[in-house]
Amino acid sequence: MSIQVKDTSIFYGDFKAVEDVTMSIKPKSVTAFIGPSGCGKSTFLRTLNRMHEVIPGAYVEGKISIHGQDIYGPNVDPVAVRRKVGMVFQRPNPFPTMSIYDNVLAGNKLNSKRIKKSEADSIVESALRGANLWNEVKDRLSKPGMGLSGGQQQRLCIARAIAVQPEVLLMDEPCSALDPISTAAIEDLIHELKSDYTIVIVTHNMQQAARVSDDTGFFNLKAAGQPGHLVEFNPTKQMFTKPDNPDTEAYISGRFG
Amino acid sequence: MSIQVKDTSIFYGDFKAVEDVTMSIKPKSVTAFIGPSGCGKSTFLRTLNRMHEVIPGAYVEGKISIHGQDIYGPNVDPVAVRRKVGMVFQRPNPFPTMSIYDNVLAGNKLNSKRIKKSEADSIVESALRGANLWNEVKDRLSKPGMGLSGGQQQRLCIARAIAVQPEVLLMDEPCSALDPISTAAIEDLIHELKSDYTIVIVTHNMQQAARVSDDTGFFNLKAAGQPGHLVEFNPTKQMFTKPDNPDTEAYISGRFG
Amino acid sequence: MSNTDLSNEETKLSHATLPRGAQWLVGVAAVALGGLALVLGMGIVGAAVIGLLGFLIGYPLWALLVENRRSATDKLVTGLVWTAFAVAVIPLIWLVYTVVSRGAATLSPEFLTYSMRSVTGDEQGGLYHALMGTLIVTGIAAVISIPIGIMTAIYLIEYGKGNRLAKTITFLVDVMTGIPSIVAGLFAFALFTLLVGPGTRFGFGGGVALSLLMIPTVVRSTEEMLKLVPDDLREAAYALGVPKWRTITKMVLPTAIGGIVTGVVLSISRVIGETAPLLVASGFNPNLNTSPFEDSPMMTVPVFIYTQLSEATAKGVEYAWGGALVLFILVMVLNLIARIVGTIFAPKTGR
Amino acid sequence: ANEEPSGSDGEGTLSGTIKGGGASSQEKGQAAWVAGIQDANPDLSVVYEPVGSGSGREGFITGGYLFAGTDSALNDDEGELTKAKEQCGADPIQVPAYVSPIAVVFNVEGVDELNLDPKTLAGIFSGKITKWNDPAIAATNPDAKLPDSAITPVHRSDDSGTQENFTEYLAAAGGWAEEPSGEWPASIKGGEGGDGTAGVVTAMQGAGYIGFMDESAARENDLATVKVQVGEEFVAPSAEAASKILAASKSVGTSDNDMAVEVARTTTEAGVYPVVLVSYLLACPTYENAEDAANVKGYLEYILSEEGQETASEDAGSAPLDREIADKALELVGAIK
Amino acid sequence: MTVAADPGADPGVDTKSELSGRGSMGDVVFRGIAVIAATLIMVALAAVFIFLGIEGIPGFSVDEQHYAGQGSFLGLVVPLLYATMYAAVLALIVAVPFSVAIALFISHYAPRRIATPVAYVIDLLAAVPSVVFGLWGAVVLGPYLVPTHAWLSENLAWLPFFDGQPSGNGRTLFTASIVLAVMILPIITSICREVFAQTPRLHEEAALALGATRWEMVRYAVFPYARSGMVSAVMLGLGRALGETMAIAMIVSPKVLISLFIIGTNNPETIAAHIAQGYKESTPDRLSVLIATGLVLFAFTFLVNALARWIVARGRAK
Ligand SMILES: Nc1ncnc2c1ncn2[C@@H]1O[C@H](COP(=O)(O)OP(=O)(O)OP(=O)(O)O)[C@@H](O)[C@H]1O
Ligand SMILES: Nc1ncnc2c1ncn2[C@@H]1O[C@H](COP(=O)(O)OP(=O)(O)OP(=O)(O)O)[C@@H](O)[C@H]1O
Ligand SMILES: [Mg+2]
Ligand SMILES: [Mg+2]
Ligand SMILES: O=P([O-])([O-])[O-]
Repeated sequence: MSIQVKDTSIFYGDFKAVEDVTMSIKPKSVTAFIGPSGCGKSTFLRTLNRMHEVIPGAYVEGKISIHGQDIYGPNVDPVAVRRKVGMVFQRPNPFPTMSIYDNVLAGNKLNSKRIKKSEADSIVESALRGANLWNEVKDRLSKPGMGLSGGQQQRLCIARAIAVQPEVLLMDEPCSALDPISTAAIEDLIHELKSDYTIVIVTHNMQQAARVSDDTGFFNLKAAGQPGHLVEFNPTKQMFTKPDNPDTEAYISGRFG
Repeated sequence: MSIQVKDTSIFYGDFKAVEDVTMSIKPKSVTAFIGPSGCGKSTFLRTLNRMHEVIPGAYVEGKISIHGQDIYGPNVDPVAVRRKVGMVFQRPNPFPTMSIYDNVLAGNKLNSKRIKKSEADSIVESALRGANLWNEVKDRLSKPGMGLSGGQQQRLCIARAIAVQPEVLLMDEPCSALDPISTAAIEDLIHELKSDYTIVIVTHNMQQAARVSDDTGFFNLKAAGQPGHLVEFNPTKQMFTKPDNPDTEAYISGRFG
Repeated sequence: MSNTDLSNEETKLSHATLPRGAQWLVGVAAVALGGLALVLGMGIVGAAVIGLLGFLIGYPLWALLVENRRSATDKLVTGLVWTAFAVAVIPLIWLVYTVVSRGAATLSPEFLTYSMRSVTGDEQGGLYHALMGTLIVTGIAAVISIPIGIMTAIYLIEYGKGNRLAKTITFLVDVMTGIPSIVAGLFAFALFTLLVGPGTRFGFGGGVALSLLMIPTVVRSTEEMLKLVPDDLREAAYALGVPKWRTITKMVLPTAIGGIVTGVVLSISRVIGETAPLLVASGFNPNLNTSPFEDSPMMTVPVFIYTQLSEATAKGVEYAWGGALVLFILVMVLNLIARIVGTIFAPKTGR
Repeated sequence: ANEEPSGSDGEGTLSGTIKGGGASSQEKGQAAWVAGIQDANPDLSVVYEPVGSGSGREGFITGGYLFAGTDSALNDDEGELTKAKEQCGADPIQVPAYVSPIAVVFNVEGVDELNLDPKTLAGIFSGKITKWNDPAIAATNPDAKLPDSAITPVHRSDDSGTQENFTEYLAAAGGWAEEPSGEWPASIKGGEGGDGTAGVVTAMQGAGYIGFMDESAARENDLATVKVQVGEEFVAPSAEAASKILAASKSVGTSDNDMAVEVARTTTEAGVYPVVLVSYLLACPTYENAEDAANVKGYLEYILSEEGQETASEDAGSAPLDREIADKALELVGAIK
Repeated sequence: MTVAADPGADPGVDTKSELSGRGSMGDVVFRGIAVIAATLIMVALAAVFIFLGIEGIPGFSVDEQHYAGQGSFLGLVVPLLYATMYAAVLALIVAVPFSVAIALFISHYAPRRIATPVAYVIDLLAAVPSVVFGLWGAVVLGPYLVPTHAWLSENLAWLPFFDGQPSGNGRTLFTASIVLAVMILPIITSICREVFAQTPRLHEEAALALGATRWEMVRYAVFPYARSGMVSAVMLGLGRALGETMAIAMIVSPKVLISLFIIGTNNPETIAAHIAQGYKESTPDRLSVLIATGLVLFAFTFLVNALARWIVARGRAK
């Protein structure tokens, strides 16, 4: 599922948060977005599955198409878009009324899909294994998801997102609440997943971007209160060795400053 | 303010979350806690300013003393403890109804010493500068704190905590929602602060621990469901080069695996 | 020690504190003060007030002298909160006690299974007909109000956020809470006078009148509960490709269900004891009538209580207290059910 | 459990349901009559809604009620009589059915008995006499230890037939400037209002209070009652003393079917108690539905019968109708078809 | 990845058709139902207004005799409205501080073992029928407060509320406003309690970690968060207090007048009580006057709500 973004600007009411982004995200690859806080990485990511529009007053200008189809086109159902384009959020948000088991199956359960018990069990197990959480929770699958620690909760959310097998997976700093072991597991998982899925990840950890991504986009702010914009979008290798833009280099080297 | 912890175990009701920790935290230094998710780092940190006890059913066994005074002693006012031992949380939590300005001053206002406007302004400015947020928000100090991005919110919380000039500062993964530039600024700030304050920080980023801390404690879980415990507590240099415990080495090198 | 300008005194964690059990000491002193006032002839209420004031002022004052101003404020508020609770609980307990003790004497199998049909003088009668009527009328009100109320709240929170219609409706709902109950009754009465015929007083009319009073309560409480469901949960569901209506029915409502059920029960409680509108809209009948749509008055427990009282006889008063107790028990059972439902569906935080 | 008619031994043949309503003053009497007729006719249900005289007349005029009870006779002041005529297709039947003594009750510390003349009563209730030891009161109570405390007269705050009859009495007695009415005159300062008879009963808990209510209610609540001056003597309220009043009253009916009377409030006849409430029944001479006609006729005949009047007297403390008047009423009612 | 197949994930399916909107039917229907429900409220309210208008407007100008001796509609409704407001305000003054305190007690101060049953009892009280409150107020509380009435008139007569001859049986606005306060207390308490309990832990902890005492935590984290909920709770209580009929009718000895005096035998009469007392024996003209007063009360709550809304909105804008 390739994603084409053309001349896209994003607004919160009158406030233009992101300006004029054009990029082409390759299918079955990992694309990372980096940039300083407040530059609109999350905002941009959310437009890729039309999650942006649940915020009142927010809207998008420009064209975003997935696999050649304009996802903001007139006949497009945002729900269908989101089913194809899954998402993991910055802050873990398991459903408080559900057990761990049900949380993993939430995508199916909330849509009232009938699944056989055995099939459900296997979906839960493989998703939890994928999120490197299986061993910790296998004995308390029926306990509430909110009872886990922060890191455990985030891994549960990742399991929940991959359990519905989207074709694109958006991740907004998915590891920011994870310890290194879980982080490494997720990174491994991302490597595995990319053979089937297109993955877009926002991260503030440049090493992570360097480790997991094929392409990297660097967003920046000209000044506070100005909209964020895409400074450079290039293969990760090139980005981290000889970036086109001096700002990119400054930012990346600033990491180690 | 040195902190002495002796044979301390921490409970949530019947569940023992952390077992038998003994350590000595040096004054005017930075101490980092690392360890896998769920091993009780946050739990232990919260016992150092008696924030633990706001959770119903939670209690502590053992002895924790700051500068020789048992903070769980009979005459000790938890409010006094918390005023001396400030805290920054994992998830940003600015007061939703307050402006940015009022958020920074929240702690000072509690002591309701009348603060002169000019003095208040200078407290706000220096705290926000310290948190590397001043430039971004100086034009909208009267806007609500919730309107900021996640990273900006967290920096606001750090500003709020340092505005009251505590003597010990506890930070629970304070940078997990921050971009590298802000992170670097906070790390610099920690370096500055340690000349005045005793700082204890939980981090999942081992490089961060290596960069900022003088001593490091490594917590681990024997198995899921078991209480967490302190595996090793040593000067950071030693910890990252020749740790006493093979588990520590495995964990630390796992970071790069 | 830090080189900040904090004085040594401030750095100490264990500043001087009140001795352990200080509140008890002050309490004893306050009781003694009250006793003194009693001896001086202030009367029991005056003495209690003096004692209470003594505690409310003495405890924080001591804290102010020994500890500091903030601690004193905290203690003052704590004292006020406890006192407010204690003072407010007095009439409540008094009322409950009166209802239970006076009602219990009347409660008997006959009282619960007899109607007032052909009952005169000292003959045994009962409120069976009124109990049935109350269940039916309140049931009708609930059947009308709960769906409308909950769906309206859903519209306001999930769909209407901030638009003109939603603002208007929120406002109208507030206005609706201000409909005097007797006016609701007059409205239903006049409505069915037009639709059915003059002087129509029947169960359904009472149900309509009550639903007018119940809907705003349901809307408001449901609204508050829906507001408390964090947006990031909704986003998590949307991100799983769940349509909005399923997100609402399967995630938002279950998350809020505990509070919603409590709100609904509270709103039933609020109308189940309404007298004036029922007097006007569903009327008075000593006989059992279980057909709410038939043009014939239907007795309800509050109206039963009222008519028994207006008899101004010893028996009437006795029956009135009996009716009050029955209503009380009814609501208690309802509350119990709500509580059980609430705990079953409440978010399992596990923390 | 008492809903099933099986237990009763009645062999009457009336069946179906009739609904009437009106004066709340008749409520207890109606309860007694309803019980009586239902016992005799197990398949009959009679409903009387005590919604007030005005609503009763309104319901009767619009056909909502087959019969009605009213404290003030139907007249044409507001066109009600004409409308009732239209509804019935003929002059409506109006008969006195319920006569009840109104007791003046008092609560004064240390005083068990009180004799008052009508003028003094009017003075008290109009707020002109304000102390219990007023000479006007002392004059008729030479032996009583009257305190020097304020008098609080209690009236009805709702619109009431009892009140209308009581103020008629005060007005007839003189010393009462207001128009007799069911609503208490707004121009009178002071005093206290109570909602319904029950409201007056609770108000009477206060020391120094004086009020009025149905005699049966006064008896039920053990309230001390005033003896009212009639001629030279002081008469206590009682059913016997009250039942004599109708015979002494003059008829003011507007048609042959109308037996409305003007009560002789100023009578000086011995043993008559003039503070009474007289309440009427309204019915049509003909009904479209034969079953309704039979039921209304049967019910009203029962009410006016000696047995019916006796039952009400026992259960509600009313005064049985003078038989002569009752027989005349029975004649009218007997013609219902 | 080889997790069990999700039917939607089939790579062979044409994506075009998958993204286009067909699943939105449920949303349209559900939204439609919600809109209809919301609109129904408007319809119901409009119906009440229209009914009150049709039946009540003639009552503005009928024969003088139907205005309970006050001569004109205004002469009647102004004192009634005054009394309605006065009684409701008195009740709120008593009830709101207590309600908030009890709600706080339950959510933040009491040990759980006490809080749960207390919450339960308070909820139960919302269910006590107003006739029982009326009965209790008139028979039990009123007489009990007679000495209080006497004390107030002796010692606090310099306040206009207590300046006059006290009632001998406690059937006064003073007693009634206490009863009214007890009646609305459960409503306000239970809503406040819910919103207090929902204060995010994060905010409470933020305050505590800054060294706040419990009260400061409540002021900083709980109250600001709960403000709009508290306002709506108070509005609900006010609504009930304004419209309460039976309890006031049974307790108070009323008179159509404007006065601040609340412990005597002549107390200002409220609209609802006036309707209840006049309704029982009403003629059509009198009834339309009563309904017209109901219309005025209704219009008045409209204004009060608009005002409250405006105040809240202004507070928020700051
Ligand atoms: N709901 C919103 N309404 C209005 N403005 C918003 C909203 N969310 C974010 N913004 C603003 O949009 C800009 C971009 O925010 P965004 O959260 O996308 O940044 P980010 O790059 O994800 O930052 P971080 O690394 O801190 O998460 C910021 O200036 C922020 O204040
Ligand atoms: N409020 C609570 N009640 C009961 N158990 C809790 C509570 N908070 C945490 N725990 C449990 O205590 C253990 C330690 O949790 P803690 O949050 O301290 O871990 P952590 O090391 O901070 O993890 P992370 O890196 O994910 O933040 C976990 O098993 C967690 O499930
Ligand atoms: Mg972001
Ligand atoms: Mg943690
Ligand atoms: O019986 P009343 O007409 O006086 O209520």
